[in-house]
Amino acid sequence: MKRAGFSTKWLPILLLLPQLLIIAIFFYWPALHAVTSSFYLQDPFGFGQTFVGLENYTHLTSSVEYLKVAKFTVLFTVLVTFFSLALALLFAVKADKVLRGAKTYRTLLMWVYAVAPPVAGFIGLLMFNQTWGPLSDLFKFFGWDFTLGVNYFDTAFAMIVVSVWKQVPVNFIFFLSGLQSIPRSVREAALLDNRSGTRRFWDITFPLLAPTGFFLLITNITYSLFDTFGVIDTLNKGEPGNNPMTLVYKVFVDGFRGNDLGGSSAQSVILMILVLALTVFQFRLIERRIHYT
Amino acid sequence: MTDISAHAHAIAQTRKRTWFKLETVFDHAILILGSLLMLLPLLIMLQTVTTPDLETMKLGPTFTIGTELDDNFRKAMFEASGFSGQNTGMNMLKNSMILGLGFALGKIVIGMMAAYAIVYFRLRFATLAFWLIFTTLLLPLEVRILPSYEIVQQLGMMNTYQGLIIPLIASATATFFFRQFFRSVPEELIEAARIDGAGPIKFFIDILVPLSQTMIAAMFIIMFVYGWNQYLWPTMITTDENMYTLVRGIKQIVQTLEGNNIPEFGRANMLALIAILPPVLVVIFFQSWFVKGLTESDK
Amino acid sequence: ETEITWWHAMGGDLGETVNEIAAGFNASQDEYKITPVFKGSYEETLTSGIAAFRAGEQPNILQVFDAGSATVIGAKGATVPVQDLLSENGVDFNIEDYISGVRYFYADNAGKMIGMPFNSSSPIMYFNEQALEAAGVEAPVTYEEFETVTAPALKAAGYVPLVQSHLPWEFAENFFSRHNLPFATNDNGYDGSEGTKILVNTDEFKMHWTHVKQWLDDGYFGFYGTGWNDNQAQFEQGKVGLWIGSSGSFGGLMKKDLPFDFSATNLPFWSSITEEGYQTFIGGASLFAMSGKSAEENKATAEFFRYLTSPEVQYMWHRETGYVPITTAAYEMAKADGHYDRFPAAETGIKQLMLTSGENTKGYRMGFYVQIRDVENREFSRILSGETTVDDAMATIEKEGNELLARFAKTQG
Amino acid sequence: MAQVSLDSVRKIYPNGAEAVTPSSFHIEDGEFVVLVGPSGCGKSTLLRMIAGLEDITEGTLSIGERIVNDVDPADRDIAMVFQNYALYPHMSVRKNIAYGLKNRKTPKDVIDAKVAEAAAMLNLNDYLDRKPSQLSGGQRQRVAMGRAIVRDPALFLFDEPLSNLDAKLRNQMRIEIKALQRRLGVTSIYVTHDQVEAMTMADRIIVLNGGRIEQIGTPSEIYHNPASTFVASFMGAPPMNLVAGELSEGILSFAGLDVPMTVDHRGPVTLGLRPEDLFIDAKGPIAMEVDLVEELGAHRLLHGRVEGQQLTVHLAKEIAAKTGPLRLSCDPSHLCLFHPDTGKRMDVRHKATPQARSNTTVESKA
Amino acid sequence: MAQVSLDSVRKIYPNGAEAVTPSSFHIEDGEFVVLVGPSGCGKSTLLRMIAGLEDITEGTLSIGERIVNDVDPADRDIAMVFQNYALYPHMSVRKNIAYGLKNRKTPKDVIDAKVAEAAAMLNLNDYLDRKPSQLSGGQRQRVAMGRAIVRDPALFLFDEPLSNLDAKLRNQMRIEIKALQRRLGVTSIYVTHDQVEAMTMADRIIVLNGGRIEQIGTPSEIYHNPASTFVASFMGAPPMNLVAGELSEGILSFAGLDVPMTVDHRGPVTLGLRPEDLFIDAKGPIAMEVDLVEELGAHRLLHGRVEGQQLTVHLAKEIAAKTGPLRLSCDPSHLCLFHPDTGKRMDVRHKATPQARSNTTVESKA
Ligand SMILES: Nc1ncnc2c1ncn2[C@@H]1O[C@H](COP(=O)(O)OP(=O)(O)OP(=O)(O)O)[C@@H](O)[C@H]1O
Ligand SMILES: Nc1ncnc2c1ncn2[C@@H]1O[C@H](COP(=O)(O)OP(=O)(O)OP(=O)(O)O)[C@@H](O)[C@H]1O
Ligand SMILES: O=P(O)(O)OC[C@H](O)CO
Ligand SMILES: [Mg+2]
Ligand SMILES: [Mg+2]
Repeated sequence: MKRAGFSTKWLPILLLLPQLLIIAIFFYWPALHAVTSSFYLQDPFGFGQTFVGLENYTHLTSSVEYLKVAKFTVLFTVLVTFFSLALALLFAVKADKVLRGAKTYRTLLMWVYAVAPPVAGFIGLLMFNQTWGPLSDLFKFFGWDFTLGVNYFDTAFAMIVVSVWKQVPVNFIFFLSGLQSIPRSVREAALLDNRSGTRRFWDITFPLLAPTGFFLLITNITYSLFDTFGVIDTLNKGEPGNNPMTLVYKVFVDGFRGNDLGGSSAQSVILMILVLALTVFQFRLIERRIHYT
Repeated sequence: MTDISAHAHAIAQTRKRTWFKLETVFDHAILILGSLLMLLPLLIMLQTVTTPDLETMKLGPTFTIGTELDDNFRKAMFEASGFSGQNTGMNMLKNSMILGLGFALGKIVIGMMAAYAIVYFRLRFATLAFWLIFTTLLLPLEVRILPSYEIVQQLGMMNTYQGLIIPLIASATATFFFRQFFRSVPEELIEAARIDGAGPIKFFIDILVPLSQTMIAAMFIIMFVYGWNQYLWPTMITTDENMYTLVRGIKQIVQTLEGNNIPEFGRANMLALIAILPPVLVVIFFQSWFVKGLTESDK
Repeated sequence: ETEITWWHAMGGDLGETVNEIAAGFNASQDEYKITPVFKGSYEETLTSGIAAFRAGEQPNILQVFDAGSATVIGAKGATVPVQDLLSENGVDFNIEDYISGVRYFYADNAGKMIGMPFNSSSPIMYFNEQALEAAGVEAPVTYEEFETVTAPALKAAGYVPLVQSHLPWEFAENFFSRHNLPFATNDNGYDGSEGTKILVNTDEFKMHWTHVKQWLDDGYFGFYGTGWNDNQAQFEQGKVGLWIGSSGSFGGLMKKDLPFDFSATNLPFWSSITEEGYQTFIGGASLFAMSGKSAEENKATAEFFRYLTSPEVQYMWHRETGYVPITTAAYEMAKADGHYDRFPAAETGIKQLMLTSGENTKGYRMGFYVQIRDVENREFSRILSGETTVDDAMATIEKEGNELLARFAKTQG
Repeated sequence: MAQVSLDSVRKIYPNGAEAVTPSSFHIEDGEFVVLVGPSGCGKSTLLRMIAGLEDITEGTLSIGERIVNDVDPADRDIAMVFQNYALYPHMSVRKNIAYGLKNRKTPKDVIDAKVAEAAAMLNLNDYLDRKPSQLSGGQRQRVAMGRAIVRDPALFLFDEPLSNLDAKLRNQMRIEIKALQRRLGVTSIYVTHDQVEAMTMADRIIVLNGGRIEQIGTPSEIYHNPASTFVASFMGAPPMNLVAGELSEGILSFAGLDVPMTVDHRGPVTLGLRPEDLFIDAKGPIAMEVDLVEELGAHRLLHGRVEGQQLTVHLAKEIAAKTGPLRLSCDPSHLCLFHPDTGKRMDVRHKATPQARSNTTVESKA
Repeated sequence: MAQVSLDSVRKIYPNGAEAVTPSSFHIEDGEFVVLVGPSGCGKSTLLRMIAGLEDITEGTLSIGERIVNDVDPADRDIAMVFQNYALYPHMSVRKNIAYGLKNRKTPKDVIDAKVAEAAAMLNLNDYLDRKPSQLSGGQRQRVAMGRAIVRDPALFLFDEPLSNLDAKLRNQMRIEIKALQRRLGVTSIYVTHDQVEAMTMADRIIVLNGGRIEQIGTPSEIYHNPASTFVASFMGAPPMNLVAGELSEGILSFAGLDVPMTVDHRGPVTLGLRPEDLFIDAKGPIAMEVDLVEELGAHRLLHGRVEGQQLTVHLAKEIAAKTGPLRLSCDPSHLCLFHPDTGKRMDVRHKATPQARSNTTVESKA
């Protein structure tokens, strides 16, 4: 609130109304609905239902398959986050350094941001096509018989590559502007203090990027968990089979393919709790002064 | 954010003035490699777009440029595959446009209004409103998609632009960004305006909105891209062919690759290219705004 | 003019043929107008239909595939049984007009037809004639023959001997029907969802899968993914000798101008299980008349069904797509027209559906079967990739399948 | 034009901080009053309460004859100039100046005339169509002034209007603002923490410390007769020397200095001595060890120690100086005495040359 | 410790801007040299070239005996204090100070000892484990100093190290830095645009203007014998009065003033007069109309006009003043004459009291 804020009574309410109305109808109601239906087993057409208490949840926790999906999700998240951040940081550091063509590099490295995840997945299908995908061919050349859609590992690999490809640009943009917001004089002070560029990077630049990095860490985790849906759906060609999938994708598969409303809702609720935990964690860490100023 | 070249420049000034330096060559090598990594798939798509489908089906991407470009373009843009004859590339382009623009505008207008109320008014329940609004940042649409879908159905908004757009607006990203931005607007401006006799509406229209121009532009770009790229939601909400968006159409593309006929790689890739092009152009041409919006509003 | 809508899952060329049928109906009279809408895959179409129903926005006609039939038929009141719809609206209906393999799959346990079979298919075995010639073999009738004769020869000739398109449909569901083995308790589930158990953990079935895995290891069998096109593409590229696919793919395949000649024959069976192969389940999907529509619209739907089941339309559909004609009259018309003289393979599907029937061949009715299929797909793939054994896989399918069945039973309460 | 009266005005922020203790003072019509004090002492809070930008927790505020506690800022007939100018960045200079008038539905031709007049007065004619971002700091400052004066307000409020300018410009604008206020005769309240501005611009200075008024008086009163060590050390650059002395039997002693004076106090005392009141005197009583000579062109500063206590001496430019030992003398009539514990000035009658002190009216009721 | 020599050092930025024209000067071992000049005149550029943070376009730079044009900044044996301190925000004070040593592979116990010594010297003992964000401006300033001094460099570079501090702290730190430099005896180059800092701290001042050296000299030379109107108006607050006068037949005339002097010039001339060189003299030749009296406690400033030209007079505090007419006199020996077109000082021999001028060596080769 601004110190000299207006004290008009009705106007702010009027201004807030559209937003509140929309989120009430399209956010809170559905979220609540998801919670309630997670306690039922329901005929998809709505003709019958049984209250089953926590059964939908216990069913999940005892499901080997669900745990496997959860494990994959964690692994996927870790790998996608790590590689998108690492590559983006590498590019950002280099782009920040070079004199010539910096703007061209920036453009070339960021345009992929605008590519929709399913389109990225579609591109992945081309690149990893079993018969003639240029990347599959490349792998075959090195003796790796890459079979997207058959081999669990290969499919996971493709999912990760495409997801990383799609995410590097955002991270790149953030890292680059993070680098550029490091006061020039601090870098120069380091230049006087230390001859080695590598050491300067690890001693000064990297720690100063930590706030950006932390913010991106959370963003990337969220991305890996949710926004890769389109990539995974496309690469799975709608038939998951024995291919890897993430938790969100399983919500979709069970709810939308399988019409298991209760089970899918229970999964949604679990995800909600996960995101909530992640957010609390984020706030906690922010409180712990990752920010220096 | 300062302009990159100028900045890089300033820092690079600190290097020795040698024309050929191994380190610099290495830096460029990495950047070129990265750029290629980003570009390669695009080039491959471009190649397939010019090549007859049968050839692609058998050989995959090659290094030759074929002659099918205009034919594939015609097919992708003007030929429909459905009964209604309405899901042409043109029509999907239109729908994507409406979704992108409508979403961006809706989000900005509603977000600005709400952020204005939260930042500039003494509201008793401001904190409550804040939390009500900002918890929506926590839960992506994906995890509450089923019930959301039902609501849209119950409200009879299936296959309408409202049904497509409004529920997507139900997360507070723009509100949050604008709140951050408004908070950074110097306190004195509202004070000067109040002393100058501007009421809340006048202040909003005369001062705050014009002041937010760059922020609005940045938000617009980000939201446009976000809206344009929506996939799962349009897939569920649009069942009329004349409501399909390009990205939703990708589903169709993949299915034609799965179907019984010769997979129309050319047409499919063309459509994918068309789906990529507008948001990519927006991002490239307005990159400074876009970057500003992304990096300044966040965190 | 009464307008009705029809949501379907027929993409590509199939969709175009659907459009032709609809256009034909609209042109044939001026009281009714039907609009077909492509809704994506079978699963997506069912889901949209369900969601739309819950919101009261359901189409008049919804195409539901075999695996979803338990869901839609289980929801009493969601649809108007076609048999009732037709009789109420003065369209003659006699279940005996329909060919035997088609009659009961979408019927209730009393034999009343609930869904109108539309695109009925059967898994058949396509073969690359050049390949067989090069290998010097005929298309096998039994899996034993395949294993001992055909496969080694094809392999030696440099071909992948066998691929298939849909493991659960071709190597599970129709395995049970082809061998007249029970697929589930409660009369394959027809007697109600309460207590129904899936019967995959059986010696015969495990035997089949032990062999399939062996074939894969021996290079007799190729597996390229669970996607519908993943394996077909290999056949189309001429790398494969035998391909078990849907008879409904025939029309499309004809249009592809493949670089080799192909034909088709029946789905093989194990002579160690049965002397002769029984008829297969119909695959594909059927059309359901959704409830909650006005009498005029129901009338329009009935009229459309009348048009759809007419021999001319059925023959056209059969000819263009390869899906079987559902009535004897249409079949006769195709024969009379010399269609099978021109394309002998086109008759394979229908003939297979009219083979000897048994107590286990009329169909199956399992709830949450889409998910059960996902489980099967997953476990079969894992057998093939060596991640699990046949025993474990079947035990898993049985366990998870039965859980799903039990959960489904509760949704009905 | 208007008088301003504060009667026990107090401010407690919602978080419980008492930014201004109940304070009362009266400002005459046309007077130029400067509020000074260190950062966080409540200057802005006080000013903003007068502007109506901050609620008044307790007490009454009147502008002219009217109690304005509940009057909207726009209706208080005030104009305000902010530290960072608070120009509307998207409006041209002309629009910035005109905006307040436009909102008051002033006829267009009147607005134009007033803007032209203000622009002429402030030398802004050539910049009327520029955006603030295209102006230099000083020009922006003038636009902010222009925005205030076109309104013909009854009261000008300034919140550190010069602190964003560089030293040179600050000197120049200081003179300009003062001249303008003289010319227009508008009652003005000016907040600064720069004591030079306070000294040179004010008719009266109000020194604030920790939300409380320390002293009110003319610049000369404040400079020469600070009410407390706080005021003494706040005003003047370099500030008054504050050293520990001793009072006994009517005699104040510090270093070699012994001054007879009448004070109601015995024992240790804080002695205040302006650097310019010390002078070199080879026979002077004070022995200083000079550490550093600062050459300032127009004068010199000597920094050093007297019996271990820091002392600064101001020398006119003519007088040469070097580091090392030095003897000093001072005019006892310019001495100030402060209570060593409270820091309050103690009334002194010099035995030799009794001085009449001006009354400093401190009305803060802490 | 080292001497620094610049020989025709020039800087052209890649965008073509010539920030520093070829400049030469020599700094003695242990000398404290201040670079002053208005914003954008090239002070930082010059300093940064010496630091090695900016390439030298032409010319040679030596530190000590060594030509360092191509030596890495870290190897030039310099330490630098930046305007915004440039502390490493993620390191504690201790680590900040130690960082430069650590990289030089100094043994741990030596580092500890040096840090402790610096901390003691700078009163930072209590803050060694804090992060910079937990320090006040003055404390941060000290840490920056500490970082520089632990390194025992041959050369200190300062780029406006005090400009982020408030006036009071600036005064205090100014004295501290100067004292420290005296103590350590390290050659220092100090950039500022504050002429008070330049005057008080420098052994020698280099005045820059538009990338060119205007004058090099001791503070007193610069103040009393500015080489140009630019220097005259830049140094001193208030600056030297510059008024138009007339030279004819060996007589300089301005207002009522007529001074006989020998100059190689006829016609109009710019006359420079320090405000403190003017004094009230009822019979003085100059008639001034005083517009404004600024009361500064230790002294007063009179602002007014003489024959339409602005003039400022500095009065000691004892002398009373008021607005209105006033007569002034001045000491002709303190007059400076500048060429009316080029602004360069003209050598003058006063007929009455001839003065020996110091040599100002301006070596900038424009
Ligand atoms: N909105 C607020 N809520 C709570 N406390 C506040 C608020 N605004 C100011 N304060 C506190 O009130 C006190 C006085 O603040 P004020 O801004 O009036 O100081 P100031 O004298 O203007 O200081 P400066 O010279 O730094 O501008 C400070 O302690 C400040 O922290
Ligand atoms: N990287 C650069 N590229 C081009 N021109 C530059 C660059 N850095 C500085 N300049 C220009 O060189 C001139 C001198 O700049 P410099 O920073 O040395 O000035 P300065 O005297 O330090 O000013 P200030 O007091 O504002 O710090 C200026 O005109 C400036 O615009
Ligand atoms: O491809 P279709 O239409 O023959 O259907 C095959 C299976 O029955 C789908 O469940
Ligand atoms: Mg303030
Ligand atoms: Mg500088």
